[in-house]
Amino acid sequence: MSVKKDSSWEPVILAFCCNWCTYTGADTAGLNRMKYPENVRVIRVPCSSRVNPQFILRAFQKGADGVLVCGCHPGDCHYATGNYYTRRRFMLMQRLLEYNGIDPKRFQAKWISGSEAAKFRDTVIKVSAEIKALGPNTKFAEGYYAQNEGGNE
Amino acid sequence: MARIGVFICHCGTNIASVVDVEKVAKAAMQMPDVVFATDYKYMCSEPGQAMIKEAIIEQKLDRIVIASCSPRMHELTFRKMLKGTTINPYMLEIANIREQCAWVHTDREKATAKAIGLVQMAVAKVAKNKPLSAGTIPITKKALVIGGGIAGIQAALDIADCGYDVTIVEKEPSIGGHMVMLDKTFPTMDCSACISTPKMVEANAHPNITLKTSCEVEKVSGYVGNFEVTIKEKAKYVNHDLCTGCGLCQTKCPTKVTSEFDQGMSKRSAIYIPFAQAVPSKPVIDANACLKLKDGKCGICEKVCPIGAINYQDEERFTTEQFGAIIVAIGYELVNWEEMYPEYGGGKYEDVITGLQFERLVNASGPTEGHILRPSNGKEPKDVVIIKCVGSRDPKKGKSYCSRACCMASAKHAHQILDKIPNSRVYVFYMDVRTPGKGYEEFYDNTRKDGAQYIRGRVSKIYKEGSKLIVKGEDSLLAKPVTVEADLVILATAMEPASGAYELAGKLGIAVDGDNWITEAHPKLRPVETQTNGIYLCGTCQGPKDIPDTVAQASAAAVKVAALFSHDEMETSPMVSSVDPDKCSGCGFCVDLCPYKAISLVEYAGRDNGRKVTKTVAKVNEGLCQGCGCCNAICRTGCIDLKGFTNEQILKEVDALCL
Amino acid sequence: MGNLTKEQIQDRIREEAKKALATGEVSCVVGWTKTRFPDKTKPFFAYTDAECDLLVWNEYCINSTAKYALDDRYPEQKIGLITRGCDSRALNRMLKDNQLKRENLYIIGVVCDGKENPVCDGCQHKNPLTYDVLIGEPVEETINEKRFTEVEAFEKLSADEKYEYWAKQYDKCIHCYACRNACPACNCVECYADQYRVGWQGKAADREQNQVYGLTRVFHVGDRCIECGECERVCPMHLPIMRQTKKMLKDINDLFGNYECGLPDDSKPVLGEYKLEDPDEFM
Amino acid sequence: MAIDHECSCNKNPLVPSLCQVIDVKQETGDVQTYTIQTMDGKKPFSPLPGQLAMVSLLGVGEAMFSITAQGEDYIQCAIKRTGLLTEAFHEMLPGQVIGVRGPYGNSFPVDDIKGKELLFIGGGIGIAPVRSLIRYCLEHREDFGHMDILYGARSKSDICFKEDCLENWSKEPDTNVYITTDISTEDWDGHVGFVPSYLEELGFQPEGKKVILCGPPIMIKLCSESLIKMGFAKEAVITTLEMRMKCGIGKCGRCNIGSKYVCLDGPVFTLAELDELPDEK
Amino acid sequence: MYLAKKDLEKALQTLSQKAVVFAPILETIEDKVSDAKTVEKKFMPYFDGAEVALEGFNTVKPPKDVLFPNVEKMYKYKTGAGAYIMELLPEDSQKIIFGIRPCDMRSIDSMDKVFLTKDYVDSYYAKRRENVTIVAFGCLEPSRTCFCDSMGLDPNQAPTADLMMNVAADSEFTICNDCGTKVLTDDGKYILTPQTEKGKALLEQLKELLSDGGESYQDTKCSLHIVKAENLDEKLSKMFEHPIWEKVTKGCIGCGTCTFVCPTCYCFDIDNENHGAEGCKYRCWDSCMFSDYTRMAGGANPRPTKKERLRNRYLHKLEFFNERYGETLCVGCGRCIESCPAHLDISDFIEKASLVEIDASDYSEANYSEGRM
Repeated sequence: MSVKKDSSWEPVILAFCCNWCTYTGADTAGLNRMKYPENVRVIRVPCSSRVNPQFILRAFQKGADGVLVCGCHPGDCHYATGNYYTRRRFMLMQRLLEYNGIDPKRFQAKWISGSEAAKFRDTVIKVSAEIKALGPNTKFAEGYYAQNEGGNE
Repeated sequence: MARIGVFICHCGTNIASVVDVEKVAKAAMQMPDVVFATDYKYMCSEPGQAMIKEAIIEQKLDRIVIASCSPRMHELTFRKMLKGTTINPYMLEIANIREQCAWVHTDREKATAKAIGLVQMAVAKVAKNKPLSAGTIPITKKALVIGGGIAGIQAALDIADCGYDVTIVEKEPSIGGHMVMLDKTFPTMDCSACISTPKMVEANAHPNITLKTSCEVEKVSGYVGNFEVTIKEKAKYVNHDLCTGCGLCQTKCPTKVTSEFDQGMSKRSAIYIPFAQAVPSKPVIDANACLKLKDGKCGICEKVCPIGAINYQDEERFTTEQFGAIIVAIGYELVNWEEMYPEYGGGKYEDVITGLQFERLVNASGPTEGHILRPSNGKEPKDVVIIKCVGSRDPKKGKSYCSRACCMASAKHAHQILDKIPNSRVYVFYMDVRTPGKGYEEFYDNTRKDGAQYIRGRVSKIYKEGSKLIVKGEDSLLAKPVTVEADLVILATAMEPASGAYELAGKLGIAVDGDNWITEAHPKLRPVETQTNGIYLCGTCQGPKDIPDTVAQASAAAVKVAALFSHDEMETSPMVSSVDPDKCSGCGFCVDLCPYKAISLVEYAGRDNGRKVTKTVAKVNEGLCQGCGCCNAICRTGCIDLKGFTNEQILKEVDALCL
Repeated sequence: MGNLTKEQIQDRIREEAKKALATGEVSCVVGWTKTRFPDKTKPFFAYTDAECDLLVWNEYCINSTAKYALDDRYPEQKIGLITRGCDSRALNRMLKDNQLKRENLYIIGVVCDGKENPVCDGCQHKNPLTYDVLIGEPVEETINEKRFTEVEAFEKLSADEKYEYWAKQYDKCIHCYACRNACPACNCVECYADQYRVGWQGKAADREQNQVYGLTRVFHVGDRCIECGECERVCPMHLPIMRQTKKMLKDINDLFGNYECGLPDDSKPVLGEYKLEDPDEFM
Repeated sequence: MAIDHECSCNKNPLVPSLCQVIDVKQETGDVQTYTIQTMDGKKPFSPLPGQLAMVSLLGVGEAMFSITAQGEDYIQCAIKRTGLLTEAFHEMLPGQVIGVRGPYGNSFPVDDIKGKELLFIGGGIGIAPVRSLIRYCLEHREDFGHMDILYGARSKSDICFKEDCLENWSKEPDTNVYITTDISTEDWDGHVGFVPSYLEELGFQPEGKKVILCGPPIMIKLCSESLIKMGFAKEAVITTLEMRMKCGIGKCGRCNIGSKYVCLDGPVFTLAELDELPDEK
Repeated sequence: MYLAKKDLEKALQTLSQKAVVFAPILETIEDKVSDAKTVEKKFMPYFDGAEVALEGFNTVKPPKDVLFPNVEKMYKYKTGAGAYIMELLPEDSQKIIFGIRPCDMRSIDSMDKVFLTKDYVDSYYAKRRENVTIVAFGCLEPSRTCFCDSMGLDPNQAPTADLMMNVAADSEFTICNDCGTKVLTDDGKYILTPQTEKGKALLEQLKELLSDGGESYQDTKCSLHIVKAENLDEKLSKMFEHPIWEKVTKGCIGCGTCTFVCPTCYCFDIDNENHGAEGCKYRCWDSCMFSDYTRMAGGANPRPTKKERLRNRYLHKLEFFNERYGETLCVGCGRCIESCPAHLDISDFIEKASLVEIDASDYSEANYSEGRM
């Protein structure tokens, strides 16, 4: 899947979803047979506060075109307070990335509860479209494949 | 290196109709460490499970990936299956290719590519899985019930009847709570005291129940099965071990203050037993009222006490006890309607009373010995207005929620007035009449047949004209203003959480909602549990409800406790955080962050610059940790890591998804 | 600085250092001594009176002394430290993070008169905030109106300009970790970046790795940065490291209220707490 | 610049060749022995006793291990689980494809010890390099004098190469085997005690004897002291060192002790040689 | 033979046709938010319009990465089904290092010894080395931290370079406005002396730009003259436990700056980068100053503190390398002195070590601080 820059380019979007709200919401979207783009892949985490900002940097480094972090609405956290920390962390993260030339649309966070399947679908559709419009992420991605042939330098 | 088996489920046609499962299996064979991959119609079925087990043996697998429905669906099923194999149940990852792939996509090629990606992610993660085993922790088979109202009493009795010790902590001098204040209970009109006081007595007499009245919970630490609770016993100034409850002191006490029990409608002495049927039926001294304690004068009670039980030097005492489970049953209070509704007189009209005051008024042991009399002049009222939803369903002035019990309580009050005062007229201002309970609608119907006039609309103003209260409102059905000249106005005031609910929740590490009602773990499926294991709730501290619901919940909570206590020890989830003490710098960042207070700083014999030293490092209490991982993301060293969702695992997942 | 000249301060430093050693409780005093270059001093550990006489105070005493306290987190004897305002904020930072015990430190505070170091222009606290003995009269604290002007200006650039700038900077980075090792907010026993097995990052120094390291560093120290500028000073490749950290500080100030680290208050690092009323952009 | 290719291996010394694990043997709870062959069933290379092999688990990492035995068409390495990398090694099953390069390091001075009586002392996994020499000596039995083998492990279950240690070697001509365990367990009726004290107890005569000593640093230290007390010359005591290694060919720098590189100049040193090196072991 | 300064650009262009020419070039990074633009002099491939600065101070980073890149892929592999290992050697392309200073040339000699001798030849280095031609440039004005002549070098001569380049003896100099150092006037000339066949071949390429004659300028002296004991390596070999180590290493902050700016540091680490079942093994620079450098799998570390680590670094430069390869590994370029965040100074150490008594039981800075600075 190293084909990244041709016309049929599809973005790679990672979504970190908390087990209790957004992951459930995504499951509910499935139950309701809602349709959304294939390019968003969900990584299940217990709580959005489990998501270390370094995971996001890593994703961009490894070539992700967009990253989503989703969790319960503030106040509804399964673990009482986790998402309040998430909120602080990623508001700063988004700004810092922007400061380094990464479009804030490439990194977004959203509160999506277990019952908000439609919101999950809509978010995914929207983010996917936004990132498709932005094109491939070249700014942080390492050039593994580019360098791989022909040895060094 | 790991030997991973990948099993792709068709889920009948649920998955296979959109995802090319064979192609996924073929692709899986190319993934690192995968030595076996196959697909099957129903992995969760018995033959499916048998096939997996067989592959584990034949292929010498040491971990597996199952690509199927959501892990929320069958993760436990497959973990259970692994229990009977050579593989640890946690050497399993599930790729969700049904809910998050087949069901939400239509393009077969793209969906298949995504399914491969998801399997790739699961393979990358499972390669870093470690066998986990659930630890066990011993259980102290003794429950603490906080609050001695009907909920607490019922829960305590049920637990005690199962043979376990229970302690009830009640902040008032007597247990009983609000229910003993009530006159009758709807819809059956049994005497409330007659059915609740026997329970109080039973609780007092039960060999497994310890009552701690005038007590409050000061501090809670520990975790399920092993809570350590510090209880503050307020100064009573009366030695209850000696006191016989003769009541002589009470009759001789010269100081009289407003009675809380009678809702301010009568007086009590400074040394007092709150009410006749109080349990324990022994007096305490109100330090704010007692002349001896305030000014050093008087001292009559000490003189009259035949056994010398009075002790003016009494002080607060703190005791620390171990409990295995805690039930929170701290009940409710009525809102301060005087502040919310100045237009109803804000408390300056004596004849505007709350429903609870009316209960005392109509109660035979109340201030008027059961005669409904106007507090202002002691005359029998003829025209009575009952206003519902005072503070409830009124987000602008009061609370947005419905207090649930007041529709029926108001109907009851109307019924009682019409029954006790011949030729009386009762007007009930209401927004809606909600009667969802057995016999409730019938009761309401009867009340209306008795003559209660229900007027739909809010009362906008109450003022006094002569001895009458003029109640102005609007009949919204007729869309015209209504004025009633009333002798007595009864407000069905809203319930709100008991004062101190927020603080207590903080001590217990449990959550409250925006109104400070204590939050249950799940509104449908875990209604009497809180988010902290081993702490349960029942009654109105969770939200407004009536007595039957309260009692039902109390028994439910008791069963949860009894179920917990039926084991000598309990399994803990192995997916908890743990600290690498050699890497931990002891900054304590995680300690403050943990919502469960599961992390503490401890001393550890470690090395610094090659030298042996005693370091301070973080340590996770595995009994308390719920596995949220909040601490992980904040640990800069990454030395605190959540088993099952380790940094390494998630990084590998990210890498795999970005391939 | 009060009315002391540089020479007087130097004499007082030597005197106080000797006094400290004379108590027998302090093993050595960390300060500065001259090097063969007149415009450079180096950190210096005085163990004896004769060595105390080598301590100097001039406008080139720019190395932070505070971080050396971390070399021995469990000392058998007290460590004496000559501290300027920034050093004392650094010590506060480490004390707050439980990295040091106050009783293990003997702090000789010196009211700083500014150094030949660009970061000193924006210094808001020239007075040591924590000390056992103070040299010089405390001066009036100043407010640096330009604390975030550079960040604000940079924010206005286009995304590509920003990226271009940082890419060039990170291309220079040689992964020497001087910024980390000099930073008083970096106090991990083992830096995440050294944990190759966990795989946070690789060891190779290329642009992407350096960017990841750079941004991770901002996240790790951003809410504890005392703005001493050591990271930028020590960088052999002259990367504008403070420009990144200050961005985070600015955002923290904008979003969560005034915030400054290293002051002797009981504030917690911003990422370690929350308020219900924090702004929410993720609805 | 014309480069004289004098590389001793005639190829890129840093690139391993593909090999496969053909057998995995659980020696103790945390030691496994791997039998390694090239993909076409040949011996990867012919090491001298005491030499090392760099074994590479592709995608995970590589580490240096002593070669504990060799046969017609295989070499064997014993690996003890100590960290994340060795943990990954321990998950290998027969058929696992790995990369192997080597052999590296000097070897036991086979010519120097020819005709001498030999005392082998091993502790724990330290028996691994010694075993290669013991096997060599047994194969060339007539070249060597009397052989004593002293081996200590924590308990019976921690004894590596149980067949050799507990059965085979003692059956060899003119060979005595002494086994001791640190702790006494029910399944063990042999000697209990630490190697250095057992060594003193046995009290070997230094004349004409060479000692090969391998084991954990503390054991080496104490045994060396005992041996010297017993009158052994430092030149007569041969031991092996362990350092973190990366390249294996004396280039990458990290395994130096003084000017010597353990991977190239070692791992075998006499105590006399070690005395010349800075004390950084 | 000489090359007129005005023809230097042409010469570089000519050479660039057949090889990648690494020359000391000034690179400017514009900062759009402040006036402070940063100018960095570094060895990079010559391109048209590049601002080549042969004169002036030496580069912050040495050109060692031309031969020994910071990151070098060694081989590709695939695990599992269809496993393979595929060697990745550097391309066979010609390179020229143009304008290297004598100190850096000496450091390449040292690296040659490391990578090309002692049983094993490092294929990657060898491949690059074969394809590199080196043009050295005699220093004009050493920076204040230069002490190569104290280490036995001559700042005017790099005998092992393929081609030696000096300014002419009769040159006139001006002071550069930007860097404040002595530079050749525009009508100046460079004297070229081939020292190897490769050097001669290079001259052949340039012959149209060259003229005969000219004496080379040989009068540059280092600015820093240090006391260095004749047999310092032997002395140090007896000082492993000397109390001096405790003191001189105290100020070190344990970063890798000295290592990465050092022209002779050659230590590397080997790691892999995986992409699914595929991946590649690469090597990258490592520093003996890092705590994980010698840490073993079980966690034990033979060099647990910066004292042991810095001691190893200094001894490697001044003793161990001598013992192994017969020369000192410190070439006196002074880079680490300029860059060290803690202002540690290896020349300072050399002096102190030269002066102390070997068996001193105590070491006080106070005894060695005077008369030297």
